Formats: sequence, structure tokens, C-alpha cells
Amino acid sequence: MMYDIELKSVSKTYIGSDEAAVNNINLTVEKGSIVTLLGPSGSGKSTTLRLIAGFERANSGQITLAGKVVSDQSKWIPPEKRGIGMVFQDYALFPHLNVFDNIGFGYKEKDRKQRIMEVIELVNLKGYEKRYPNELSGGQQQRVALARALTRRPVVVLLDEPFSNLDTDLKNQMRIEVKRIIKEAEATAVFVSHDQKDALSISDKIVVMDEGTIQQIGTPRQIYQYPKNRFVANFVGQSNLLKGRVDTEDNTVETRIGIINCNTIDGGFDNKEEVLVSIRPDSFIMDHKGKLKGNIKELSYTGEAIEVVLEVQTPNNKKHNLLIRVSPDKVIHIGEEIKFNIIPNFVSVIKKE
Amino acid sequence: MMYDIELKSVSKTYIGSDEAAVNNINLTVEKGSIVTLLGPSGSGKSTTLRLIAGFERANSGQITLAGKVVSDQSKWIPPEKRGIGMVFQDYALFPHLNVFDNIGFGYKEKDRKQRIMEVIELVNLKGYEKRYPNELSGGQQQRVALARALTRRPVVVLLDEPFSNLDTDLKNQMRIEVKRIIKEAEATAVFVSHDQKDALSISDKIVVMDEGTIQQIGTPRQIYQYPKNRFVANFVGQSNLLKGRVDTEDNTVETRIGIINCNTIDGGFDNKEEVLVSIRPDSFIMDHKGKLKGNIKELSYTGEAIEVVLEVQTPNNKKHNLLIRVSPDKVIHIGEEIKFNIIPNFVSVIKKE
Amino acid sequence: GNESEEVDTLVIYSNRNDRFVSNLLEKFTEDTGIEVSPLHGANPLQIVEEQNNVRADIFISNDLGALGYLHSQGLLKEAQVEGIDSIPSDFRSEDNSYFAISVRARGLIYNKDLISYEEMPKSNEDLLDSKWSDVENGYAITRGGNGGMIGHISALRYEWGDEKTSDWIQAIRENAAGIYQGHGDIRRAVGAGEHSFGLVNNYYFHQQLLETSNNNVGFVYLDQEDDQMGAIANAAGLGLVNNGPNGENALKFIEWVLLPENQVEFVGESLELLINSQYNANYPDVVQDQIVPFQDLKVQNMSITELGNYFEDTTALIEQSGLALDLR
Amino acid sequence: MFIKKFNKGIVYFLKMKWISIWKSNPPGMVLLLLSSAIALVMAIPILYVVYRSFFAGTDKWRRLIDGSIPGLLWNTISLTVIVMIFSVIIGVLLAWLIVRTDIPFKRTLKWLLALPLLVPPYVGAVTYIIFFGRSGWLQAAWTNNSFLSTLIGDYPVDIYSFWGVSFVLIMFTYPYVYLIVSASLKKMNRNYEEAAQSLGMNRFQIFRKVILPSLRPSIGAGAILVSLYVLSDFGAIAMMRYVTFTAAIYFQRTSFDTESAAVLSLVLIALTLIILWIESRSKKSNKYYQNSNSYRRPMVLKLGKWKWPATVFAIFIFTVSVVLPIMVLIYWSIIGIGMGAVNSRFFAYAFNSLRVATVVSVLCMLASMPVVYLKMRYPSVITRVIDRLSYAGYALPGVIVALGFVFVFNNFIPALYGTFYIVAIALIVRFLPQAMQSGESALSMLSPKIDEAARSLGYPPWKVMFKVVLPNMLPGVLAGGALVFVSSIKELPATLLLRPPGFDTLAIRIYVEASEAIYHLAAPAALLIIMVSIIPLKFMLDKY
Ligand SMILES: Nc1ncnc2c1ncn2[C@@H]1O[C@H](COP(=O)(O)OP(=O)(O)OP(=O)(O)O)[C@@H](O)[C@H]1O
Ligand SMILES: Nc1ncnc2c1ncn2[C@@H]1O[C@H](COP(=O)(O)OP(=O)(O)OP(=O)(O)O)[C@@H](O)[C@H]1O
Ligand SMILES: [Fe+3]
Ligand SMILES: [Mg+2]
Ligand SMILES: [Mg+2]
Repeated sequence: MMYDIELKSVSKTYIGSDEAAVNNINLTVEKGSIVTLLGPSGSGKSTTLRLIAGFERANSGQITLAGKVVSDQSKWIPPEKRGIGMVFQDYALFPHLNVFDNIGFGYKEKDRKQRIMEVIELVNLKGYEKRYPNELSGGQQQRVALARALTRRPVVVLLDEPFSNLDTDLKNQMRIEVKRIIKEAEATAVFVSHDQKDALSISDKIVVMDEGTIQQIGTPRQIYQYPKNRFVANFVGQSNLLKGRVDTEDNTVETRIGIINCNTIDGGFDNKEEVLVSIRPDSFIMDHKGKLKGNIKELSYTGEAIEVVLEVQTPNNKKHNLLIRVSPDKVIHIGEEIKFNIIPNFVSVIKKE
Repeated sequence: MMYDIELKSVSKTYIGSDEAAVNNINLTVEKGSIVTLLGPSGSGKSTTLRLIAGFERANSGQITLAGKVVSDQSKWIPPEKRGIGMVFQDYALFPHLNVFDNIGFGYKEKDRKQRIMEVIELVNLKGYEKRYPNELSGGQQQRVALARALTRRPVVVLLDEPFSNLDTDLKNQMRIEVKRIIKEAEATAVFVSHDQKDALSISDKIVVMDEGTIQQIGTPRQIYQYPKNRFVANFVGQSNLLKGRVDTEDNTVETRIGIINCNTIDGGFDNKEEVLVSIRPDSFIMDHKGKLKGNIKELSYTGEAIEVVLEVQTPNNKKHNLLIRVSPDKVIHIGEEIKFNIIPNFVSVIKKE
Repeated sequence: GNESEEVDTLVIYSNRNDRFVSNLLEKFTEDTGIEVSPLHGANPLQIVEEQNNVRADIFISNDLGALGYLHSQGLLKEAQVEGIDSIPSDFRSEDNSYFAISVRARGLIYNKDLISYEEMPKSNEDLLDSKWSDVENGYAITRGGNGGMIGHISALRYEWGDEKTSDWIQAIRENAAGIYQGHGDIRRAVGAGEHSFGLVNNYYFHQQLLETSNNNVGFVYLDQEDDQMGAIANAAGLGLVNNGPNGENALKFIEWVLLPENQVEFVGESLELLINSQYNANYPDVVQDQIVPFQDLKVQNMSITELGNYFEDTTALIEQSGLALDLR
Repeated sequence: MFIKKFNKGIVYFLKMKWISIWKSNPPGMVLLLLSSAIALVMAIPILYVVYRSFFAGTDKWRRLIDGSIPGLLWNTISLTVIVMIFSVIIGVLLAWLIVRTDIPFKRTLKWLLALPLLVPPYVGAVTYIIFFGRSGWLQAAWTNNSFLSTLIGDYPVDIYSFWGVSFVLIMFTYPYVYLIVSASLKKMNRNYEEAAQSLGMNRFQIFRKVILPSLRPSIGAGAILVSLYVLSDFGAIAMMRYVTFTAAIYFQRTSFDTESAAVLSLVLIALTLIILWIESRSKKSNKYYQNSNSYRRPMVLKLGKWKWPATVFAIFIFTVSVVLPIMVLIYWSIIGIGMGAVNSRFFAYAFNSLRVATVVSVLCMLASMPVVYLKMRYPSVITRVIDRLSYAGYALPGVIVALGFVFVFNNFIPALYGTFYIVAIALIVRFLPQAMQSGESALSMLSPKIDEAARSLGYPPWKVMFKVVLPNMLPGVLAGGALVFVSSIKELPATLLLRPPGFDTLAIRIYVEASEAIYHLAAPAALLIIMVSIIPLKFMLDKY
């Protein structure tokens, strides 16, 4: 297997700070794939990206780009020689150059004009060549930034929160477009984001980070359906976390609200081990023959679904709040009692720390 | 019925511009309710709000606040005398005043201290009184801005895109909180937003605007389930629009992909009239006995759902793309053929313009 | 209240170096109790500009031409005071509205280390010759706009007519190695050996003698032979401003300044010559030795009070010949 | 009845017209009248010059156009261009070294290099004459050193030359460029450099292709300040025996030729306008903006082997432009103090200087606020006119400002003429724009939404101005005031022409004594001016 990016035990502590911003990270990215670093603010996403780009120097570990070591204890290749393309959060378009010259900045081959026009076409900006950055909309600026990063046919394109300045509509649109452009250009891309929707919809692989360490690596579906730990469960999408006792034979977990079926339980749990179970709001299916029931305490209509806070009576007569997502065509009211079942697809078992 | 805000045929054209920013708007807001102006950029939302606040002067029409005319051809009450509270997009906190003084700005009654503490408690900022705006997080600033607008017990609170600077997590949280605070303060509130999720989840009533005119007024559910025209259908949530011929007797519409059942068809369509039918992606239910079938062309996993672009074969052998939303627990692949039915809850019939 | 204020003050505009004037004014205050409000470095034009709103009572000028100009504009007032007869009539206007007290003669200061008296030019005519550009380090003149230079050129016009005068201006403009803003710069430069000689007023020679170094200088009074025109003179004096706010004090000042001891004080540190040399201005010893009393000089015969009439055409001529704004 | 209705109609029409001029947001009358009055005062000099040059007659015009104008144009323009170019080079280089490299003694050098701003250029000129002149210190050292004089020959420096004047002016004007460019270098977002780096550019290419272009607006602004200064300088140029328009105007006046002075002034104003026009054009075509929410501090470059050459360069500039003049001043001050130069008269001059500078800077701060507030919050045609007029004094030499004042006040407001106030007002006209610029940049950071917030909380506009706008503008306005203080304490030409009898300032004394070469009297005054200005300068630098 060919990796375009490889990080081996990379750590980075900023001068003047006690804690490592990035702590012993191992990461491989396959050629042609899109990877997203996802995590809360300060988790070390930008630092990882900047280590790959060469704007920061790792304290230890090795970084390989397209099979070539670019950084380890003895070797250091500066950013301008790494053959990367970078898209910055605020695009960092050169305000004194027009679209054409921004995109062609630093490209000096003979086919300059032709290549620039090619890239302009790729990002759908034909006719805008003569405009200056301040004459472009946010989405257009974004595309210029992307085009500029692609002109030199980089091995790797790095994007640091490229969508965070856009409003929702534009963001949805850009997500699809950027994905198309990157795939068309056959580039390998690493995104940084703290927005899970960005991450889930654009990536082949997601790297969830927290406090400088990698929490989980997986496909969007793996991450969402089977979060490996409490942090991932909470950070990626909403989740109900319940304490329970696992039964590895039945594939069930016994919790205060009842016995919950799981699809698979991997990861070496002992039978009867105390665990946490994470149940996504999507796991609850309203069913008037359902085994569980509860009272609607709050509801909020989001168009695509109704998010409901449900108060469930536990067997030992205590109360427990669950967040469930109900199909928007149901007509329900606060105070109403509903019955439901839990489908096992969005249930995952997590080690209790 | 008592209206707190009433706009009668209000129009406003900015100097130097040909088109009206707000065009002959009629709007009433009931006491104690939350209304959201929703629309794309440049649709006149902010202008409407600023007309109500008195920061702009209408060219014609009448504005009434709490039964008192504040603006018409002959009358003009400046903003400072209208008894409104306003929350600005970037909060506009006074940088030279601390939280306490920001919140108490302009409030000079005898119970000043007590009232400020009351409002501070309402927005959960106890202990932050002595901080300056630059020492607060975005969410805290937002709450100060809200508290400041509420201190004087205004008839009406106006909020211009108060969430647009927040990141997703904080936004979700603030939406719920702001709603609670406004309801607790028993204020009448007008929001401006271009984010449909904001609008749907916070409002009692939504006013959809485009190009200075009101497109539809209704509850969130009305707007989402029964968009009145093509613009609303497209702008609020995603939608599939198909041409068809209505059958008012059967409550069906005949389209190129087949006959589609609707819940209700109101709004005086003639039998066999040419119409548009809007089908939300949520309307499609996968069902292996379904009457319709198509091939999966693209799919994008958003965690809460899988959005699928489906290529449907029409009876006369043409192809048509549909956007459908599939439950995230389904395992599907590009190229696969799936069968489905359409449930009528999210189908609405629209006049063909 | 108003009355008593008027008694107390006197406003004097002066365009003489204020070191020459300050002691005089202080003495006046001491003698009479009248406070003086001086404006040093005042431009005569200021009197013109202020004619609707007169503030000055007395204008002390370094150059009688300026007073003549003000007189011609009708801005000075007749002053019939005691002691005015001590000034020779050539040195005061007919109505006595302005008069001179000290005089200076134009001539050449030279550096004895670089050039000897014999080698020096002796007349204005000599300067028409371009050979003087060849003396060691060249010679120095002032800018055409300098008051002393304007007076000098007016006198030449009176003597020679415009054409020859114009030639003369162009000759010195081309041949001079330095064109300076004022005479003070010239005497210092010549003293330091930056030029062999320079065209100045004689009191600058006197001042240079007082320097602790660079004082090996001599002076040539021009055109002293019998067939020559005589040294061009200019004078410093004062005029009574029309409608000044403190008219009475102004008259008191004029009477006071005409007292012999005060005429001596007027010369003061300037080291100029007294018109009335019999009053015995007191010079430091080094200077005293070199003083040539005014009466002993052959002086060009144009009345100094006539300078004002020549003023406008002279400046035009200077401008045409190109010396107006040059500095070198 | 009908007429009444008709009148009502007209009133209504006018009211609507008025509202539409102001884009439906008319300012309060008090604010408008105040600003208009200030603008009117500021416009006096230009109105005067235009009025006066009408009376010059074609004859005079022709004579000047054929005679002195071409030479003066050449003198003035060549000097302006040379000084501007070198000031920009030195200013940008120093700013870059201080802000963006690891040059040693950074913090100290940072503000030492701004000190030449405090040395009045005519004082600088004199000290250079004393040091480099034909019979100066260096010449003496040279002739005494037989090695040098035999090897190279005669003392080669001629300070009274084109290059001499240029050198003096460059040394005392480069701080304008240095300060402005430093400020914007500091604000530059690191992302641009990283973007260029990710596109394969090395350090040098980045400097040339990214940093330099984005500094263009601030280099432009600095160059403008320098050129306007050179155009308007009188003292240094007169000391150096060079003649530009400003000097010529002054000389023409001493030769009683007011009309010629007016004509020359008009040409000078035209020259100034051309420069300002060029600047505004280059500004328009390059709207630079940076995204502030992703701002990251710029990177600091390691100088490596260039460290010592760079340090030597910075210290050299500091030595020549600050140490050397101050050394000369101290030498002569000691002699002067020994001879009793610091007497009661000296203190009277010092008091006058402080009084003028203080009054002027306070008044400038006060006057700038309504004008700036009007400009930023109530844009309209009227506002634009008021704003442009308010900048008139900035572009005019002090001589012209003073001449305009002499004329206008003598004829129309004689009561103020010949008082301390006229001097103060003239200096306000000259320096108000400095306060305005500071105030503007402070106010531009305050969102108009803040005003609206205050109004929505029940404050009428005038109260908003005092309670909200003022406190937030204050630091900027104070920095502007500090700049005005530094400028007005060394102001020469306007004070010279307008001061009342018995009123001299340190600046005037320096000029008078120095032009008579009585250095021991001039030096203590000059030293005092510099020392007094250090405090406001420090304050201003902290704000930059
Ligand atoms: N230049 C720096 N010097 C010192 N500490 C730094 C620097 N840059 C980042 N850090 C620290 O390193 C940690 C990781 O920062 P990083 O920028 O990688 O986070 P991030 O995941 O990109 O966060 P965000 O979503 O807010 O951009 C944080 O604690 C941050 O404060
Ligand atoms: N001060 C102004 N002068 C001239 N035109 C203006 C002004 N303010 C707004 N407009 C124009 O009026 C129209 C409506 O603007 P408005 O600000 O109300 O839109 P909006 O719905 O709030 O949009 P957004 O979501 O971008 O804030 C737009 O076409 C806009 O360009
Ligand atoms: Fe003299
Ligand atoms: Mg980051
Ligand atoms: Mg808006």
C-alpha cells in the first residue's frame, strides 16, 4: 500500500508551553484520499497540519511525504520545497493580485497560462480572471484559494478550516464542490475542521483528536456508529451515554433503563464488565408496541427531524432524560407519552474509564 | 387580538439604489411571540428590522409599536424613544464598560442595581459582572448583549443574526437558551436569520423574505411541510420540484415519475391544472415493495442521515435525479438499485409561475 | 482704566537684530517707566497689512529704504519733536516722520591671510571684471533680496542708470563664489577663510574684529578716489507709525531716542557709525582702532531718504537679472 | 390658505431633500454647525491665496512663469523626489529590521529610531553645518589629519549643496515612513507569508512579492507626509541656502511683493494637490484589507550573518540623525549656560512654547472630534466637503497659512489679530489633520453598531457621542494630540509671521540666533524642545 503522508510518533511542544500540542501521533494517509482532522479547539489539529506543511518543526518523530522523508531528527526540508498546496482559513489571497495572478503565483513553468486556465476551469471561475480578491464573494475566494493550492500539482493539499467563514448555504454547496475538485485533481487532501458535519460528509477517513492525541481513526460511518470512547461519542454528533454491564454472549448491555441490544461488541470486554453504552438519538424508533416509554419534556423542530427530550421512568422508579430524534411527520406534543424501541445499529459499547 | 408590532405597506428604497430593499411589507407580531425573518442575503431582513428600530426611515407605510404609531408620513419617533431592545450581530458591547455597566447602560431607575442583577441572573452570568467584553467568550458576550437589551423591559426585542458568529456547538446551545430567556422575560422578539435551522427551531412564526417581499408567513411546520412557492420550497430545507397535473378529487398529482399522493391540496387549484409539486427528501421511504425505483448515483453520510442522489427511470424512459434522505442505519452503495414509496406528509403543491 | 494702560505701554516693531535693540528699549523703560512690547524680526509689510488695525507705534528699521517705502504708502506720521534738528536733513524725511541715527557704508571685508589690501578691488566698477572670480576661494555677496543689497543697487542705478547696473548685477552673480542670505554669514565665512573677500556693510567688519578667532580681516571702502562716486551708505533709523495706539508714548520715545546718549545707545552692539560722530559712540578697543568716522568718508551723494522711491524698480531689476532668489 | 399650503409643501420638500442628502440620517444641528465652522477656519489660507493671486495681474504672472517658476519647480521637485525616495528606503528598511527580524537591542532601537521626529529640522540643519560645514568640526579634523588631506586632497564635503540639503531632510523625515510602515508591518497577517511559502517562494521572493506590495498603502502615506514636509519646510531649507517654493514665497514677501508670493503659493498649492491626487489614486486602485479573525502574529526572521551589518546600519542612522545633533547641541549648550543663556528670558520663551503647544494640542483634540465623528457617522456630500477643507492646512506651508491669517484677521476679525490666539489658531489649521487621522483610525475600529446599540438603549445622539464614542476614541485622540504637541512646539514659519509683540517661542529664538550663528544661545533652547517632546513621543509610540 502506497501512503502519500506518513507521520511516525510525531510530537510537538511549543516553546513556552508545558503541554505537548501534538503528542506522539501516528497517521497514514493513502494516495488520493480525503482525510479530516476533527476535534475541539486547541486539540492540535492546526499544529498537525502545520507540521506536515513544514511551518512548525516536530520535536521528535518522522514525517514522510510521497515516500520522501521531509522531517526527522536529522533531516529538514523547508515548506517551499515540500510540494504541498495549502488553503488557509481566511484564504490569504494576495490582495494586490487579481485572480489570475493569485492562482499563478509561484508557478513558472512554460505552460503557465494554460495551466492557470485549466485550474480556473476546474474551480468554475472562468470570466473572473481579472477580478481582485475584494471583488469576490466568500465562496469565490475559497475557490481561488483552492485553485492556487492546486496549480503546482502538489502531492498533498492541506486545508485549515476552509469552511469556517462561510454561511450555512454556501458551506453545504462548497463542501460538495471542494470534494469534487479534489477528487478530479486526484490530490491527496488533509482537512482540518471542528465541525462534524464538514468532516462526516467530505472525508474518506476521519481522525478525531483531543488534547494532542488521536482518539479514533475511521470512516465517517465507523466514527458515528461506533465511537470508541466517551469523547468521540460526545463530540461527533449527540449521544446518550448510560452506564451498564455488558453481556458478551447475548450481545446486550444491561442499563438502568433496561436491556439494550447491540450489533457487535468488539474490543475485548469481559463478560459482565462495567461499561458505558452510547445510544445515538437516531437509535430510537417510535413504536406503539415499544418496550420502553417516556414523557416528552421538550421538543424542537429542525425540519429534517424533531429533537425530543424524553423523560424515561427507570425500573427502580427513578427518572432519566434521553435525547431522541423523531421523524418530522409525526405530530407530537409536550407532555405526551410515547413508546419506542431501540435499534442496535447506533448503539456502541465503550470502555468505562 | 393585540399586536405588539404592526407594519402596514412599509417600503424602503436606499438612496442610490433603484430597487426597493423592502417592498410594501405587511406584518403583525403578537405580544409575547417569537418571529423570525428568514431569507437569503440581501433579501431585506436587516432593513425590516432597522425600520422597526428606527435606524432607517421608511419611504412609505406605517409602523406601530405597542399600539403607538412610531413612523408614518408625518410622524417620526427616533430609536431612543421607541422602547425597543436590540441585539446586534457582533453584539456591539461597549468596550470601555464592564459587564455590569454594559447591562445597566441607559437604565436609570431607582432599582438599577437590583434590576441589573436580576437580568444577569436571567442570562446566567453571575460572577462575571466585573469582566470587560474582551475577557468574555463569544457565547458570554452574546448573553451580555441579550441582557443589555432586556434590562429596560422593552416592548420589543430585535435580534439581527445573533448566532452567526458562533460555532455550531455554541449555536445549538444558545438557541435553546435565548428562547428560554425571551419567553421568561415575556418579551416580543423579532429575529433575523438566514439560517433555516435557527429559524425553524426557535420561532413561533417564520416570515420568509426574498427580494424585499414577504414570500410566506407561517409556523415552522407549515413552512417546512407546505411551502407556498418554489422559492420557499428551495430555501427552507432541500426539496425536489416536479412539474405535474393536479387532480383535486383524488388529492394526487400526476408527474413524470408517477402519481404522487398529497395530504391536502388547498389554495384553489383547478382540476387538471399544471402545477409544481415539492417533495422533501424526507418523504421517501425505502421499501422493497415500493412502487418506485432508482439507482444510487451519489451518497453523502451526514451522521443523522444519508443523503442520496437517486436516478429514477421515468415511464417514458427518461432519467430524473431525486434527492432523498435515507435512515443512517441502512447500508447502501453507489450503483445499487433501491425501491421506495413516497409518503404524503412532506409533499406540497405549488402554483406554477 | 483704559487711559492709564495707554500711558504704560508702547509697541515697537523692529527688523533689526534684537541684540542691537533690546538694551535700548530696556533703558527706555528704566528712564521713563513706559513698558515696551517689542516685536523683533518684524517685516515692514506687516505695517502695510495692519493699516486697518494698527498695532505698532514705532517701526525701527535696519534699512532706511523700508521706512521710505512705508512713508510712500502713507503709513507714517509727521513727528515734530524736540531734538530732531540734530539729525542732518539728508537723513530724515521732510515731515520728520522717519529719520536715521546710525549709518554704515558698503565695502569689502577681506581675509588678510588670503589676499592683501593692494590686490583688492577698490571700486564698484572693478567688480564688473570677471577676474575676481579667480581669487583664492572666490568672493561672497548676499542674495538680491537682502535689504543692504537693494539699497546698494538703488544707488548704482541712481549713479549709472539701469543698463550698466544690470550688467554689474549679472557680473557679481556670475563671479561670486558664494551667495548668502545675510551679511553675518559672509563675515564669518571670510574670517574663516572660506572666501577671500565679501561685499558687506562696514560694521560687519567691526563685528568680525571682535571674534576671538578668525579675526585677521581688513576692509576696503569703495570708490574713495576723487573721481569716484564715493562709498554707498545706508542707515538705520525709525519711523512714527500713523494712528498707532500709543501716539503720545511714541512721541516721547522719539524725543528720548534723540538725546545724544541714547543715539549712542542706538548704535549699541551693532558697531555701526553714528551720524553725529561727535557724540562719541563707544567701541571696544580693537574696533576703535579701525573706525573711520562718517565725516571722514567720501559718501555717494544720493539722499538716503530717496531710497524708497527707487525700491520697486530696483527689485524688478534684480529679479530680471536673476539674483532675486539665488543662494549658493 | 393656498399660500400656506404651498409653503408647507416647500418645507416638506426641502425637509425630504435634506434627509435624502444625509441618506435619511441627518446629524444634529450643533454637530453640523460646529464642524462647518471648523472647516471654514481651516479653509482660510486657500481662499486667501486664490483671492490674492487674482489681483496679481497677467504681467506678474507672465514674469514669474518666464522667470523664477521653472527654476523653482525644478529645485522643489527634485529635492522632494530625492528626499522621498531615500526616506522611504531608510524608513522601510529600518521598520522591517525592527519589526520583523531578530536584530539585537530591538526594543530600545525601536523607539530611538523615532527620535529624529523631535529634532526640529532647522536645528538639525544647523548642527550639521557646525559639524560638516566648510569650517566645521569635521573639516578641522580633516585638515589636521595630514594623512587624509594628502591622500584624498581637500575636504570633500559640501554641506551647502543639493545633496547636503537632501541629506539633512532625509535624516529628519524618514521617521514618518518608519513609524507608519512599522505599524502596518506589525499588523500584517502571517498567513500571507506562509501561503507564499507553500507556493514555493523563498524569503527574498516573499519580501519582494508579498510584503512589499502589501506595504504599499503605508509606504504611500509615509511618502506623502515626507513630500508635504519637504514642500512646506522653510527653516532647514533657508539654513542650508537652498531655495524652494516655500522659501521663495517667504523671500518675496520680505521684498514687499505680496502678489508674487500669492502666485507662487498658488503654484505650490497646485503641486501639493497633484501629490495628494496621486496618492488618492494609488489608494483607490488598491483596496487592501485583511481578515482579522484569523490574525496571527508575523514571523520573526533570523538575520544570521546579516545580524551585525544590520545592527551597524541602524546604529549609524541613529548616530547621524540623533546622537550627532544632540552632541553638538550639548557642546554649545554648555558654553551657552556658562555665558548665562538660561536666564529669565529663556524661561519666558520656554513657557510660551509650552503654552502654545499645549493649547494647540488640546484644541486640536477637541476640534478633531466633531469633524471626525461627522465624517465617520454621517457620510454625505456636505461631510466630504467639510472633511476635505479640514485637510487644507496639512497640505499648505506654514508661510501661506500665516499670510492667509494676517489678511483675513486684519480685515475681518481685528480683535484677535496680534494676539496669542491667532498663533494658536494658525497652528491648529496646520496640525489638526494629524489629530484627525489618529482620531479617525480610532473611531474606525468602533463599529457604528455600537452607536446604534446606545441609541436603542435610549440615548440621543449627542449623549451617545459623549458617553460611548468619546471614551473609546480617547486613546487615539490622545496619541494624535501628542503628535500635534511634538509638531507645534517646533513650528516656525506661522509663529514667526503671526506672533504678537513681546511673544517669542523657543523655536523662534533658535531660528533667530542660529541664523546669526549665535549658537550658544540657540542650543539650550533646541535641547529643551527635544527633551520636552520625548514624553508625548513615547506616549504616541505606545499607541502606534
Ligand atoms: N505558536 C504557538 N505557541 C504556543 N502555543 C501554541 C501555538 N500555537 C498553538 N499553540 C497551542 O497548542 C495547542 C494546539 O493548538 P492548535 O492550533 O493546533 O489547535 P487547533 O486544534 O487547531 O484548534 P482550533 O480549532 O482552535 O484552531 C493549543 O493549546 C494552543 O494554545
Ligand atoms: N445602507 C445601504 N445603502 C444602500 N443599499 C443598502 C444599504 N443597506 C442595505 N442595502 C441594500 O438593500 C438590500 C437589502 O439589504 P439588507 O441588509 O436588508 O439584507 P439582509 O436580508 O439583511 O441580508 P444579509 O443576510 O446579507 O444581512 C440589499 O440589496 C442591500 O444591498
Ligand atoms: Fe545688517
Ligand atoms: Mg486551528
Ligand atoms: Mg443583514
